[in-house]
Amino acid sequence: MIPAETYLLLSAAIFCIGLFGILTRRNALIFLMSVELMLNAANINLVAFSLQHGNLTGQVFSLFTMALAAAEVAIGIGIVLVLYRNFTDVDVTKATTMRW
Amino acid sequence: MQSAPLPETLANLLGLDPNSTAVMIVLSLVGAGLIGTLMMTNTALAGPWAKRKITAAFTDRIAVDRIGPYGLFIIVADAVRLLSKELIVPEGADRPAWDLAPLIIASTALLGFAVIPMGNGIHLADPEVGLAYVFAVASTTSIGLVMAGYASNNKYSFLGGLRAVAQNLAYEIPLILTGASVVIFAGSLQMSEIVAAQQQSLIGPLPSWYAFVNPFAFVLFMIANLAEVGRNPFDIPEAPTEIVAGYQTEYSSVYFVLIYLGEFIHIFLGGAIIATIFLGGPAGPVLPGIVWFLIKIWGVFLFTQWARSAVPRVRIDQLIEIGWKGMLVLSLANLLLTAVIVGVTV
Amino acid sequence: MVALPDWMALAPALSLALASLVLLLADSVDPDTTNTGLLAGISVLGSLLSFGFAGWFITAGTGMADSTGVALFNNQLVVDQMALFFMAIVGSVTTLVVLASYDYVAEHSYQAEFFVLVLLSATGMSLLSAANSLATAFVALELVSLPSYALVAFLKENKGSVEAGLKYFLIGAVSSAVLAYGISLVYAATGVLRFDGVATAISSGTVQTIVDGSVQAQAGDPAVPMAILGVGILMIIGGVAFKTASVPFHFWAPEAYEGAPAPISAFLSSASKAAGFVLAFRAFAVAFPIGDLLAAGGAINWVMAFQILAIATMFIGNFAAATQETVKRMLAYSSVGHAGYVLIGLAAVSGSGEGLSLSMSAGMSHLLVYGFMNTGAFLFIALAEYWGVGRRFEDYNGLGREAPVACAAMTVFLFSLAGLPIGGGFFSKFYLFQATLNVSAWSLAAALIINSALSLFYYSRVVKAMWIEEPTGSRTIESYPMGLYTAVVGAALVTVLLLPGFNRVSEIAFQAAQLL
Amino acid sequence: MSNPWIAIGALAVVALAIPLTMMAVSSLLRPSVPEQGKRTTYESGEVPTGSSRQIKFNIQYYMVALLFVVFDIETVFIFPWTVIYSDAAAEFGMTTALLPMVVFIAILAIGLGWAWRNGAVQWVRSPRATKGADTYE
Amino acid sequence: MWVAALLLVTLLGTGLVFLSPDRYAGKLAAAVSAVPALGSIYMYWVYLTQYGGTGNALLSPADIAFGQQIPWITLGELEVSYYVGLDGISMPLLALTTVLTTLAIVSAWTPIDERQSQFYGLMLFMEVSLIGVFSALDFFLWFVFWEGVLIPMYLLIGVWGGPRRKYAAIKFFVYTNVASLIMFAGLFALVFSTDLTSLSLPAMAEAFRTASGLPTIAGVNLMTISFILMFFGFAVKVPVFPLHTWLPDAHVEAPTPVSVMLAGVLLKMGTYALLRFNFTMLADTARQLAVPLAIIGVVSVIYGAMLALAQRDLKRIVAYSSISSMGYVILGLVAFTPYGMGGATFQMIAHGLISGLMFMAVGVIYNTTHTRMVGDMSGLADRMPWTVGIFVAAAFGYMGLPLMAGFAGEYFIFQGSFNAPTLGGAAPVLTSLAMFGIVIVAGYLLWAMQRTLFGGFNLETDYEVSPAAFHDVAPLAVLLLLVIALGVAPDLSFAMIQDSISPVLEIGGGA
Repeated sequence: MIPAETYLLLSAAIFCIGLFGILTRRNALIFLMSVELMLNAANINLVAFSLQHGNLTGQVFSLFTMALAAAEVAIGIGIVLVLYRNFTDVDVTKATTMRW
Repeated sequence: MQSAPLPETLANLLGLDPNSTAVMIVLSLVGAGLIGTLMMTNTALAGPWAKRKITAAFTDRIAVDRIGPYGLFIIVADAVRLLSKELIVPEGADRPAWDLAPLIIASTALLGFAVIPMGNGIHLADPEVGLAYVFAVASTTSIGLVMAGYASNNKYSFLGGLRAVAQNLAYEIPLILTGASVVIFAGSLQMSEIVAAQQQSLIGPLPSWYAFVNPFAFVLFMIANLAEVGRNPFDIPEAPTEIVAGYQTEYSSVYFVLIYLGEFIHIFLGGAIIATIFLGGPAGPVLPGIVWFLIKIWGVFLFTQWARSAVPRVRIDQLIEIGWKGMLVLSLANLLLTAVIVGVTV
Repeated sequence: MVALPDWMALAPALSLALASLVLLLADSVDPDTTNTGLLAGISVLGSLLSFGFAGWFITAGTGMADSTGVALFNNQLVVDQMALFFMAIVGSVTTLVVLASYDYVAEHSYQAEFFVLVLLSATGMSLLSAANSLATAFVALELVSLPSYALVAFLKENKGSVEAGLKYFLIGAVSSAVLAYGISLVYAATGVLRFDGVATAISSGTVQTIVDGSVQAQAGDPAVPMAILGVGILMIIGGVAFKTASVPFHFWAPEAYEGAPAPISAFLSSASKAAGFVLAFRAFAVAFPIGDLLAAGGAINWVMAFQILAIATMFIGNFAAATQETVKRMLAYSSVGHAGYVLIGLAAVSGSGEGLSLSMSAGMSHLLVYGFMNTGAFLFIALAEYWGVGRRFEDYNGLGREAPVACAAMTVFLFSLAGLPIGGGFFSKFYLFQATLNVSAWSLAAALIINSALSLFYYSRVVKAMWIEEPTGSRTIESYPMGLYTAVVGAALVTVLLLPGFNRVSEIAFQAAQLL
Repeated sequence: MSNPWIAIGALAVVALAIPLTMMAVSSLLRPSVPEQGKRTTYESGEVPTGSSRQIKFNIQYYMVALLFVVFDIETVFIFPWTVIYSDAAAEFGMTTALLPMVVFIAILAIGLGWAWRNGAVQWVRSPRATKGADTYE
Repeated sequence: MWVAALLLVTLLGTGLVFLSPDRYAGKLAAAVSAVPALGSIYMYWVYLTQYGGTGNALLSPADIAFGQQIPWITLGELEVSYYVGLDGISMPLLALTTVLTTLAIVSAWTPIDERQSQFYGLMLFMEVSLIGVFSALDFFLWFVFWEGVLIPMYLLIGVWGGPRRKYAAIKFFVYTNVASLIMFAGLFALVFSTDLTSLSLPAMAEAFRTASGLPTIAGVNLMTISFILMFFGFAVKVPVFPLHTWLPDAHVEAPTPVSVMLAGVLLKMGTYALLRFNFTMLADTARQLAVPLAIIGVVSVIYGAMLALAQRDLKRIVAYSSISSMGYVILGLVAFTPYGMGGATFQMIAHGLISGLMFMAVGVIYNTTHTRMVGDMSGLADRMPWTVGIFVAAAFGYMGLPLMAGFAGEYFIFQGSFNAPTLGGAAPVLTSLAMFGIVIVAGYLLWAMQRTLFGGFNLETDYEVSPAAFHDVAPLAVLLLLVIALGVAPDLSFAMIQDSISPVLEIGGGA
């Protein structure tokens, strides 16, 4: 069996890629994709350790994570759409009617 | 009927150790090559030749007959012709996506056959989640379609891609839900289990194929499958008379071949799924399993060709409304109905 | 004691869910309906039912097999006093919000959707109160979050609303990803997601598994990797910090609260925050008991982490609030500050037992009182928006002359938020203060006092504007919307009554925390 | 039983190899005669106007996609249930096994009904589309 | 029960007045506030006749008059209850509050002409809180009322005040709230280090007195630190130098009836709290710190008087002289002698009555002349003889004319502090210095009266300056009568005050 550390490294790498995308990209859609990456990193952990620990908890939870990720994207795209309608751009830094 | 997967059979045949990973990798490649060849042969037969002949027969024409017996060598001619054509990349194409799309369309369809039991031990792999896998792989094709449509930078292509996605989305869920209703009977997602479960006798000599046990689901699945593979009455993504050829308008040469072949492999994949989960897989009297399997998938192919010639194309609004308001509701009803039937009988 | 089936213990959540489904059905029957009364009526009924059930269960103990609560779905959900306490908060806040929304959405389209989303989010909050596993908690948390993203961006023609929705969503999505990753790490380390299982794994130091609903040691007794667990806990803290609008994930709060429709700001800043805290309370008290964690060589001392977060949140929230120009934004930042106060509930934990229950019940009590006063304050903003009063402090000048009742209610909210003994806010803050002194956390106590003093300064700016300043320009208030007025006055009444009645709240909270 | 995914991976290799081989063969065979006119996109012989990336398409595509995401994910939860259903029904009785799924599907159905009535799956809806104006579906 | 009845009646009256139309609000409020006033006078009489000789509410809880205790809240281990009761110290203050409120409300009929129902409602709300402050025997209850006074006061100054009312209101609010917090912190440092489980004032007094082994911070005992923090917190309310700067602003800007309440009752909250908390609960510490505290008191006396001397605004003069008068109270308190402490308490009552009287008189004059500047008017005696007569009498009371309450109060204080054991050798010096304050007061009051009231009338107005209305003058007369009554027969309250003070002196080790 492949050692658990490998999965951890893989998922950590994916998580960091996602995080990097979030921190550097300004396009809302790429941002969404990055979030998906991060969620999938979590899924990798869950599934890998589900196998490692020999119980199904992780796998089942990863199904829920996927479902929620999908719902999140659905909402997210909706918001991006109204963002585009209001600001004619999907750059997340363009919407600045309020100050931080 | 249930037999070991193909690589293992090969290992036993050759006297190699089936527990060695290296051996299995090599033998798997061999088995995969076998299955790939088999399916490509089928497709080559169907695409340039059978399709023409069948359509011609429906419309009372002759079609190809010049080269070889029944014009069979047109396959070779077409292959050479298409492969040696110039590849024209449209202006403003999104290059990586444009190149990847044909690859995806062709290979994902082929990949689905990994878990299909074809009889006589020709069954490459038998994972526990076989049915889920095959649905997953089959629906990946639409990514290729939308990539092709978007990357071409052609308005027809773009619309074709959009339509393809909308159509696949609308019929994917009824397809899967109907497939799930079969799982309720079989109690497993493993393809070999599903096939095995269909071997008992239903009434007399009639086997308990799920097409007989649950004809309602079978009909629904057939319709949804038509939409999935984009054949009439659900061929609006291509709709040559409206948007020329949809997502493949700008493709030429080998890329066109790949898309074209991919579609046919996809039709066969749909046939294979139907055969496996509704028609008892490779089961059948007298003839060997592989033959029965081929008969069944060609039967489904014939059905699509018949529909293509006989049924008019639906409009996009009809397509969506049939999918979401008709098929989805019916398939949900079918799922619950199946569950009740199974629940009462157990 | 009436014996009800076990699943009825979830009645507070179920009635909210049912109401949302009924609303969907109603909207399906007549999609173009503008019958706000019917829609709001269904919502109010559902949320009132939810509140009623929660209150009934708390007082009568109906359906409670014993004092530890009802475990459902293989212990994935536990309806105990704590869950019911928060369900009551959610129910009451939701009632106020939907009542107030009656007037607010009357002129908008997609009214049914508005109410459905509010109720679905409330359902999530209610479920979150009962979640006894990281899995159910995550699912419930998302059920809270997803509708609220849409609600914040509800005014889709309004740039501010859309921008707020976007920012809320972006930060929310990231933090839920962080939370999910944290959960996956905890699972990787302990082999379970259920809170009691995680606790067992930590205390025994070996990976656990769940067989037939009971926690057992994993075959071969592999050890829990504490470093992975520590990182997981840290990430869960991050997820909680987002939901509760605490530092460092608080950036969304002022934007979202300012841009969102005011009833939604009220909803998010009160109920949603309470939901985040119930997760934190339960997870950290049950799943990661600090004593065992440190004894097992845990890599992270979350009490310390929460102390830092609490102090930072209090100061950042209150100081930012003091510099604001608009009332809504001031309230938004002040609600960040209040998150800091409630964090004391986790920061002033000493070991387990009495110290834990004291600090947690202090946090819970503050949340309940805060639920009314803060909701009321935001609903007053909704009223002001309804009248077309501007956003800035100056725009509120002289409002007390035209709407004395509402302004009196607002005065009650603001002074109670500041901690003056005019409402329950005084006692709940004092309770927190007591909790800090109980563990001799002088820095927390000092931060609490300094920030309370500071908050009085900026809250009184509004009071000053409403009552003391002369009205500038001409402003006529044409109507006095019934729903909004009922909600605002009701919230004010409860806030005041919580001063003499605080004992009941703190008792229930204390019991609930003790039962954890 | 050996790991079935080795075989599936092998087929993936083959499934990629076949098209790639064809591409390679083709690239050896085919001529290349670049010419500006060839590369313009095909619009039934008209000179193409604008870019296809800028066209605004019907919002309905988006609505359908959203609906799909939701329903497709729900099938994830239906599949495990279908697998265990017959065993569960035999062991615990039909009601116990079926009721949760009935509730689940009922909620889905309410959602679908709502989407249906609110026109999410109604194709021609925007006034521009019904007027036959310059829009692409 | 009596106290609860007072609170409830007044609270109900508050609601009633808030909702009443503006035209009737004033009369209604006067009627409502007459109820607690009469009630407290009755209670006073009952106390005089039945409870004579009872002890201190904090030190001998068994002797509490009109006591009532109901459990209220349990916070962890802390028990909070609704606990009220009166003794010889709080009884006169309670009567002072209710009577003065009624009179202030009547005196507001003329000057207050907008948002009347809100004004009178707030006045009554303030009365509720004040009754509570003087009768509560549980810390939390007391604190609720203590803070409850702030809000109506803040609004009363802010809404109905003079031109700089916003500034004055905010300043008042900030000063007193910061002070409350500081006091709160100081008190709770002690509460939590003595493991108190009940926050009733008697229990606190007991616990603080017997507390031992308290931690020290930077070498200073926690008891001392808490004392200083609490003194600071209460001293702002009193106010003493140098924490007094909010007072002149508040007084000048507040409408007259509010000034009456502010000077007459609110300032007494500070000294009352000092007496209850610092000088009863922490008596030992108070004795140790007696000299610096006395110096603060004396400086307040002199400084207030000097500032008063420099003012030209009548209201400002009275305001600054209040600082001076409250300085005497501090001096009396630190003396820890029967006359010192008793006199200080008596002075609270006396000053409450006299300063109320003064402010009211100034208010009546202002209502008529629309100016308060000493230089702007003269010869008012011709035009409004009654008002001026009372004003002169009040001023003489302020200066300490014998047979007036002011004289009694100051005399007691000086007698008590002249050889106060706590002050040691400094006692005569400090007392003499404080006495000098009286001279200054006499100086500026005489000067002001001479300029304002006598001589030829020269105020130029476009209307006839006429005698004030009956309902303007009547409260003045009532107050003057009370001042004289207390001056002639100080034992009306001094006896009960001394009864309640003596236990404090005992535990403080005094005579």
